Amino acid sequence: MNTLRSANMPNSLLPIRISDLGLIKGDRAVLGGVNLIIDEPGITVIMGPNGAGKSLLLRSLHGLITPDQGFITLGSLTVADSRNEQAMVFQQPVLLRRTVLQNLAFAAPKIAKTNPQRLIQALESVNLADRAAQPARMLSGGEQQRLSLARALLDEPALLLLDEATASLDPASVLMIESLVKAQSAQGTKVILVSHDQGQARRLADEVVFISAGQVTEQSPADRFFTAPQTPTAKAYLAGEILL
Amino acid sequence: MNTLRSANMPNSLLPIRISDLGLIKGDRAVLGGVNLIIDEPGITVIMGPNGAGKSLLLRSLHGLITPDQGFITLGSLTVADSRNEQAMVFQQPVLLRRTVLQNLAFAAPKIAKTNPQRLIQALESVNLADRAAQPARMLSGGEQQRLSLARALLDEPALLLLDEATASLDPASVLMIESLVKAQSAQGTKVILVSHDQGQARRLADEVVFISAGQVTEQSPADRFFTAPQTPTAKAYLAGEILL
Amino acid sequence: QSTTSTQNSGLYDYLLPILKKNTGIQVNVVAVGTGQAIKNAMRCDGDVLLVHAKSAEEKFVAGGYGEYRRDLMYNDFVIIGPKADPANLAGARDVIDAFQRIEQAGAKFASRGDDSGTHKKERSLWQAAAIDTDAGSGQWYLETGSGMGATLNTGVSLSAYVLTDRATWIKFANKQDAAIVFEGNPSLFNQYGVIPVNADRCPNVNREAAETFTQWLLSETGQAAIGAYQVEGKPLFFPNAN
Amino acid sequence: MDALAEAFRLIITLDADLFEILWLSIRVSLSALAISAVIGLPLGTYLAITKFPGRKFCILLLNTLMGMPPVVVGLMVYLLLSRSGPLGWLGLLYTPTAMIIAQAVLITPIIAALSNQVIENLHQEYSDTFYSMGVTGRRAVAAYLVDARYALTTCVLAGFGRAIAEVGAVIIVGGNIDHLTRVMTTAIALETSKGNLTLALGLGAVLLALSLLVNALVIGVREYAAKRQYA
Amino acid sequence: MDALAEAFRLIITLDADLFEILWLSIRVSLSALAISAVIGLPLGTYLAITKFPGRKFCILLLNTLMGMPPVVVGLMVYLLLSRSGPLGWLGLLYTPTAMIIAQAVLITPIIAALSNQVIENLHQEYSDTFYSMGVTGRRAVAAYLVDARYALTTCVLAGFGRAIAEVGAVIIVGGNIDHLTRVMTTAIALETSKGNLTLALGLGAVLLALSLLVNALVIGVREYAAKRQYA
Ligand SMILES: Nc1ncnc2c1ncn2[C@@H]1O[C@H](COP(=O)(O)OP(=O)(O)OP(=O)(O)O)[C@@H](O)[C@H]1O
Ligand SMILES: Nc1ncnc2c1ncn2[C@@H]1O[C@H](COP(=O)(O)OP(=O)(O)OP(=O)(O)O)[C@@H](O)[C@H]1O
Ligand SMILES: [Mg+2]
Ligand SMILES: [Mg+2]
Repeated sequence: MNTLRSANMPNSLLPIRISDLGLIKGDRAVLGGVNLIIDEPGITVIMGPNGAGKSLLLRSLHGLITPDQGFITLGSLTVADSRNEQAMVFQQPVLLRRTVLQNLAFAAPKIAKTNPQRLIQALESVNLADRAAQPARMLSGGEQQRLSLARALLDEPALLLLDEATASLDPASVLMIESLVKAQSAQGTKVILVSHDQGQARRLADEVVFISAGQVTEQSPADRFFTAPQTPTAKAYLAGEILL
Repeated sequence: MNTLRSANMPNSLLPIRISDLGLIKGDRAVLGGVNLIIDEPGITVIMGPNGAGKSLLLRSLHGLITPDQGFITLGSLTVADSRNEQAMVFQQPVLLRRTVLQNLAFAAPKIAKTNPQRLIQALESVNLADRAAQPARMLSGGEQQRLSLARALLDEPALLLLDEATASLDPASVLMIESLVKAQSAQGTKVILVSHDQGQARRLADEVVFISAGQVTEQSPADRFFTAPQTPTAKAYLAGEILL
Repeated sequence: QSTTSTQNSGLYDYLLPILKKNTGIQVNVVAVGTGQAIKNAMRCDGDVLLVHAKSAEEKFVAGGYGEYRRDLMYNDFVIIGPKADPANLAGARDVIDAFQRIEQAGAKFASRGDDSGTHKKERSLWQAAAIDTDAGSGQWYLETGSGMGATLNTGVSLSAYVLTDRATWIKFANKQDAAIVFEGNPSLFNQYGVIPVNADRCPNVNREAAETFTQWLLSETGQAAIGAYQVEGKPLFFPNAN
Repeated sequence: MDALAEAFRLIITLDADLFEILWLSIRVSLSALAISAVIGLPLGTYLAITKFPGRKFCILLLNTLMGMPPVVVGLMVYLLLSRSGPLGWLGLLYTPTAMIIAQAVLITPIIAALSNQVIENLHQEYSDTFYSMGVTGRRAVAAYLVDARYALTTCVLAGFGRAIAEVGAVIIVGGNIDHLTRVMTTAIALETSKGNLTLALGLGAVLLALSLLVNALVIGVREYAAKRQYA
Repeated sequence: MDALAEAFRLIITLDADLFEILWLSIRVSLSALAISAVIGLPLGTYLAITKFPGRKFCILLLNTLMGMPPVVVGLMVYLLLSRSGPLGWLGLLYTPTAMIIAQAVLITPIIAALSNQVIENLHQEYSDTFYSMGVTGRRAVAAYLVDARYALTTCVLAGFGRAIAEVGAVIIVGGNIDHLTRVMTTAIALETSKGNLTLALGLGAVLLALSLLVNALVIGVREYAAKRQYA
């Protein structure tokens, strides 16, 4: 998977089938039988109120959560088998207690050996090159998010999961990351991205999936979602009205 | 300080004087002699690129960092003396390994004893009432941010420091929090808020302080800042251009 | 306070119930090396001292630490070693000769090296044999600095010779291929003494009980009881109260 | 292995002596543990979260005292309690109480040093928030102890292990007096000196079984609590 | 206190015997520590980060073995190495090697159990990220050991403390033979049995001074490294 993939090369992890995915925490059904099929390449943006279940859905796709019911297949693979093809950026980045550069090197030991130059480039791409030797945990919030993104992009994954990866970035960094993500998707990587930033969603989304209270309530092409959301909840969400 | 303060009651922590505040990390001057006077009540929004020094500045104000040079006074008080009058919401919320409600109770033991009802109200104000009995660390990212905000507001502080407190909130929650903050400031609490969200800044800011590379480059009334930023960096920042 | 060898011999387990029956006294045994026993008693920890190192005991009494000293009983030492008996102690004329044979044969000898009565005895024998053991310390002369039992464990597993009191040896369970190779020599007798700790120096000493216990040990009944104690059909202690 | 055979025969036949000894072992060690926990946990926590000159040195000292030889502890307590010692009038020497004291002295530094490490880690996470909330002193210590309770059990179990296994101190201050201060470890030592190695081993096995029980209880409770909390 | 006086007289007069004993103590304990660390740290880490049936039981077992009586360990190693034992032909009994083995057996569970706890805490933070990066097995263990190195030193020091202070095991497999296998703790026990309590205490003080030195070195290095890293 270190070979650059290209858009015309079909993505081995598509279509992504999520059937009747259910997850109970305590006495709440935090995911209540989610059914979702993602077969188009490009960028899918997941939106929905806090606590809707977006992160849990992403984590299930990544195999971090074993659901209480239902199952997921990616192309012909199970979640487990597709693990090495996936990369994920978490809502709260976790960096090792090492320098910025070592954090990258650790994530991709092969690259670190074969051509360390790639690592420097990766740092430049999120302009952290001048921080290479600094302890990663001393980075600012935004810098940490950028670093964990660079880490995720290192060995072009077939599926890239981003959980509010630009939440605390400055406008410039946001655009920078977005262009990186676009480029990656142009190379055939399927991107699923959780965001509350409607501007960002408009800029990136090919397709929008709306989740509320552990249910997928809408899956539409981006333009349609923003012009004519199908459900009142989605409408209210976009309008910024309180959802209970 | 549990007595409700009102706008006409002068805020004891004003004016806030920051003179020649300097902080060296490793070989970098992450704060390079910051001079800033905040004497107006209301809401001051601090903006600036990632790594500019916003969080460090807030942390110095809160007394979490002892600067290598310069000093800070709030009204007639030092940082240390004003500590009990301050409250801060961190960029990455830290919650105790307890239930949501216990987290509030721990933050304000007096209130928890005298009228526990207040705690429930606080939860409702960030609509987490139905999560009261859940382990706080199991909350979703946005829910955690809301809880830590409720915690900070519990005993009306004279100075409220918010570090990207709405970064990963859904639009509705953002508006909800903003109205809470407005209300608090209307009661005479001085609010200093770090945000990358220009919409939010426009909605809340009475005054904007722009920081870049450890320096305060501009301090203007909100309207002027957004219509006519004084520095090219600020202009570029608002336009979302890469700053190096 | 008592010395370990008597404890290991099981004498107390046999004696104390009888004592309790006769006098109603409950005795607590603290078994440590003679050296430690005496020092502890000097610190008033203990009411009656029962050890076997005559000179030290007399110093103890002379120093006013003890009321008086009485001979109580004796048992005898034996030399144990590998059945093969490389130094041929079996053919030794007397103890001196035996010790010399050990040294000449370059055989190993495990010494307690802990200032215990047994150790003092052994030291005196080496002196009599005019052998300087310090030179060989760590090579053939092994000072284990431990109690009789531990020293036997060491000696046996190193197939070294050991000077031990018969009681401990008979009761000792980890004999492996070791056996008594020299015994019965009168200079191997081992006199036990009993000393009530001086109650004037140590107000908290339980005088009556101490006295009763001592007197009982020295009495007909006590002496008889001691003499009657046998292990595997052999008497271990020979009462000789005077 | 006939050692176990013998040992378990003693158990099955409910050998009264054995149970007396077992019970004393557990009683002494648990009492010592209780004392040490009450002192050591707050102490270790305090040292982890409070900055003052000489703090590092105190921690260094605690770590060093983890290497305090039981015999030495025994001697010190002995000299303290011996009839001619300062506390001689208490007449505690050669009593279970003396053994408890000695073991408490022995394991308090262990519990303090280990908990200090655990809390220090948690402190890296909590310190800013606690500072901001003005949580200090007793409240902070208490909060840390509560929130780190799972990790702390291991520290406490380490202390228990040291106590229940220790012989050097208890034999000096207890005297290994039959029916009074004889515990499993001193009994094992005695059997060893008698050359009854297999029986000694058997008793060792019994002792291990005992502490297995204790550990199982503690860890069981911990697991159960953790489960219930994060269902 | 004349005990210290005596002890330090021995040092100042460079008493050869004392130094021989001190040196053997440190040699044996550090060797044992090295072995135990090499085994215990990865073991504890592995158990913290790998899910498999019986894992909890292994951890329970480790915690229990922290309470392994030194005498029992001594006996087991003794039976193993004794002439008639399976490894008798090695002729290791009553050699420093035997003491190293016994101490290693004694402290490996301690280091494993304590490091297990430390790593488990770090694992809560790292697990998701490592899973996502496909970091498992040896690489994961190594990474955890590196990132937790500061906290782990305390576990290792606890092991060292147990080793350097321990007497029950070394006296059985070493025999406390003068000029051959006598270490500080066995020497202390000997002086005690001779009734030279003050000298025994003095030696104890010397031993403590020694481990203070070791602890100071280790902690010093740790602090220095930490400082340099987060300047
Ligand atoms: N381990 C857990 N135990 C109990 N409840 C949980 C657990 N994990 C998540 N939840 C609950 O499940 C719900 C969905 O969580 P999730 O993190 O997916 O929300 P989200 O959609 O990502 O919200 P946000 O936009 O704030 O990140 C939340 O209400 C949360 O409280
Ligand atoms: N403890 C530290 N050691 C070294 N460098 C540090 C430390 N803390 C912060 N820095 C550096 O100081 C700079 C400013 O940090 P700060 O967190 O204030 O940035 P910020 O303005 O809050 O950025 P963001 O918008 O991403 O939160 C960053 O470049 C960061 O790398
Ligand atoms: Mg989320
Ligand atoms: Mg910041």
